[in-house]
Amino acid sequence: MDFKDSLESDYREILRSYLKESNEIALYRGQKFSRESIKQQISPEEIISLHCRVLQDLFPDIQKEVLSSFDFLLEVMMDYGLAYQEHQSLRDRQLEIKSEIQIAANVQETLLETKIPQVKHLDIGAISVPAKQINGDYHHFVQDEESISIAIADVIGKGIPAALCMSMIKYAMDSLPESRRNPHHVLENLNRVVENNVDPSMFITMFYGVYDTIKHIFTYASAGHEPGFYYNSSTDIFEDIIAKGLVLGVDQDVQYHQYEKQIEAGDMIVLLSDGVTESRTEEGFMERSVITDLIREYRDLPAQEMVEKIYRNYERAQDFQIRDDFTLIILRREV
Amino acid sequence: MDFKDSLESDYREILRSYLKESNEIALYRGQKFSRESIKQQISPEEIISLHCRVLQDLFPDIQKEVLSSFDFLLEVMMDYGLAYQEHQSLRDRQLEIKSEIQIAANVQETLLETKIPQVKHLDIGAISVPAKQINGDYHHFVQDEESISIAIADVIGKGIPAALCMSMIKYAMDSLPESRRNPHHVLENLNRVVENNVDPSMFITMFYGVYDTIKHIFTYASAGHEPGFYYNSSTDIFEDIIAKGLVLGVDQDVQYHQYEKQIEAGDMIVLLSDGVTESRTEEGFMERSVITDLIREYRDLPAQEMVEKIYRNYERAQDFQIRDDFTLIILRREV
Amino acid sequence: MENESYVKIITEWDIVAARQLGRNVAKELGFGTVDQARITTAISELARNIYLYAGKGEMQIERINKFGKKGLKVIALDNGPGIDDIRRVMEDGFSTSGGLGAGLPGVKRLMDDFDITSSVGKGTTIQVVKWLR
Amino acid sequence: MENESYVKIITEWDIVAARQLGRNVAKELGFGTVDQARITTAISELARNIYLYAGKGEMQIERINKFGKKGLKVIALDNGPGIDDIRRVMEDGFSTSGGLGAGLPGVKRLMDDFDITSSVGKGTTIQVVKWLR
Ligand SMILES: [Mn+2]
Ligand SMILES: [Mn+2]
Ligand SMILES: [Mn+2]
Ligand SMILES: [Mn+2]
Repeated sequence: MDFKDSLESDYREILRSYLKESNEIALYRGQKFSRESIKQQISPEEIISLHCRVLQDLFPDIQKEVLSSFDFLLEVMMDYGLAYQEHQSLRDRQLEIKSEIQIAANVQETLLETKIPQVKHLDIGAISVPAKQINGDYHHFVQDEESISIAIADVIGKGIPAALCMSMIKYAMDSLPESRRNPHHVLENLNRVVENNVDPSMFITMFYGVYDTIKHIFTYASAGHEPGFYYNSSTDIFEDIIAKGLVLGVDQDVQYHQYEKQIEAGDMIVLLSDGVTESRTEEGFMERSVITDLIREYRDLPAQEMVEKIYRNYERAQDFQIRDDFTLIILRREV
Repeated sequence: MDFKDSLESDYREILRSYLKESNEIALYRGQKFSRESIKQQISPEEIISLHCRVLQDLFPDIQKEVLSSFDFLLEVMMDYGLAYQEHQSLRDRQLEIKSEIQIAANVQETLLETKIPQVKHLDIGAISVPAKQINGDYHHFVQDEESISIAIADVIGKGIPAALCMSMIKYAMDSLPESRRNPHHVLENLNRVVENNVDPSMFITMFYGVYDTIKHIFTYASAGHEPGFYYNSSTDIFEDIIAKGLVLGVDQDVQYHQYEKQIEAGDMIVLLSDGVTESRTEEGFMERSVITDLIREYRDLPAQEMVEKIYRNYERAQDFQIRDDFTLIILRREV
Repeated sequence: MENESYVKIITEWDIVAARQLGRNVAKELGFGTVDQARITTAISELARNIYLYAGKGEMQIERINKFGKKGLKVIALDNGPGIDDIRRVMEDGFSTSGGLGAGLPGVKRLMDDFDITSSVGKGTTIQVVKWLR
Repeated sequence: MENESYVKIITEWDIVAARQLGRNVAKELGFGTVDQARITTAISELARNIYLYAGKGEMQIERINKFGKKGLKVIALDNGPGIDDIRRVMEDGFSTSGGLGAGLPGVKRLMDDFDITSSVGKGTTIQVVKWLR
């Protein structure tokens, strides 16, 4: 005998025991009954009708009006029943969309995959975690013979639209290999691509740098991107990597300044997205100094462990509710 | 006095009138009450409690056990109440995702936008309609001095993941301008891009053709794409544009055959995605001849009107439930 | 036909009349209380749609018998503006939760069979059936 | 403290005991029937989580008074495996509709305040409050 068949007799039995002993055990059994009936997709109006039938059965002398009041209650419960059924259908659709977005996230991951360069005397760590399923931050390494280039970008906006933009950035970058060593050229080119192709309501911030692995000079330019840090190991001081430049996609003809920095042994370059620094906690915004303090705390660890530890710290401080995509890259010159 | 305040008195009044006259008017009022209470986010367990209070009020001599049976009913209704509240939250989240996808669809539209070439003696019409919000079909025209090239592609899979793939195809195409006049080169290049960048579970079918606007020769190649039609106006016969080739993304080293066709005045080239031909109707699959019959029926119209009329027909035949993205391109040599 | 009844929908009271007729027929056919309420809610919704969007129309309630199965069929007819995008109105709208009532997806859920034809400027016909189990 | 009571959760019967205790305190504090049922359902869910996932633990029920507002506070404590991904368990799961009960999002909805701390391998503490209106 399955649940639907035994529905009425179960309900009568539990209700009778409740009325007799009026104890918590019967109510607990009532709750279990309810879970089972939800699982069996019994609507709430059916529960009302069931209750009425069982009452009639338990109290043959029940007032006629009380019984007919249930017809009314049933009518009132009808729309609740419909909302409840819509719930089932919305839930199914939601699961479908969720899995679709998950597939998209996987596709994006494959598309944007980047390998951390393995270079003698350089230790590089990188982490990028989406706030929702799909990442609107982008970072990419390219390793050439005497240099590595590092791109980090953030679409204003999150989720799916950002993902579409990011795949554009990736292919635009793939198609400009000749000018790759000149950060300002890279940004000027990408700026035109974004300006031509993207809705005017969308902006992208981007930082692009080239690290000369022979001379240890870091050459960079920025399109309105959150400034990173330069850590001077001899003075133990962090300074902002300041680079002025308009965000991508606003004005076709922007020119970007290009900056240079000599990197010494023990120094670090820290690149990040604003998700790292503009995090809100219960006490207000997180200070940029929170990040530099953490870097200092973990500076003896390998770069990859550093960025991972910092992310764990951050996640906890955010109460596990991440509001923006988080990307952090640390590059240290070892010798 | 707002709804929540008057809740109990309204309910009592309607219930009393129902019990007195037992007519449909009171039940109709009950339904209206229920809609209002849903709007005010009153949960079903509150309705049960309300009903019990009102009964007690209307029948002071009601059996004690009947009253306490409502405590039990309330307990059973609790989980329904929770499901109902989860419904509200799912609905809000769904609306949010919906609008996010809509933004993505707009971004994609801007990204993939293509202008129908205006060429003397050629009449071109194109339509592409997504099954869901985001289009997994792609088509693109490029107009050069003595030729136009036409790409049409379909990702296996729909929705967001397909959209990400499509933006890749677009940028890959943008970066191969030199070889654009050789369809087999275009497909071989794209095949490598897809193979390198896309999850092995994803495939793309693609047709690429170049129309020489001086010699009226159509040169084309296909990567497993649904065959189009060639309409010979002198014989009034449609023939399939057959071109063999593996879908993109399976094997790095595929070579594609290239075909040629001389196009005469009045002839038409019809390119499409499988959404046009593999449509299911209540009577089973749609035949390819359904499309050629429609083209013949509308052949005196301008190409753009033709494709739009055909789409309307199709939509109706599908009972307004489109299961796959629909893309149809018609090119007619006029003189 | 003796097994067919009509209600013209012109005022809001006619919605109540259609409900009453539907409930009576459902009861006579032997539907249980919950199914009676479902049929009535569906009728109420269809009649209300006519009243609100078409101005006027007609509800037909029929007893049907097919392969020995008995059922109740409701036809809602109007010559109103018609529905342009049927795809959209059959989507799980959010009408229920907004207190706007069942909507057509709700009507479809309440009944067993559902069929709609509509043309813009000409009107809409909706047929629904509930089978007796 | 006189305004605090404990129930150890070891067997399924202890869930019932925790419910009973919570309902009594809620009644004494003057909560209405619907709120009594909500508090009890929340307690039931928290106790059941301990029983199912941690094996054993403790439920504390307190009367509280803050700025003149009275309330009932429930603390569910265990030294079980802890929750690795709190972000995920607080998502609107689909537990309700699957007949799996309220889940933590449900508990949060039933009560006014909700707080959770958990560390993997050490256990979980959940505190919830319902205020008397
Ligand atoms: Mn962003
Ligand atoms: Mn950001
Ligand atoms: Mn497709
Ligand atoms: Mn297709």
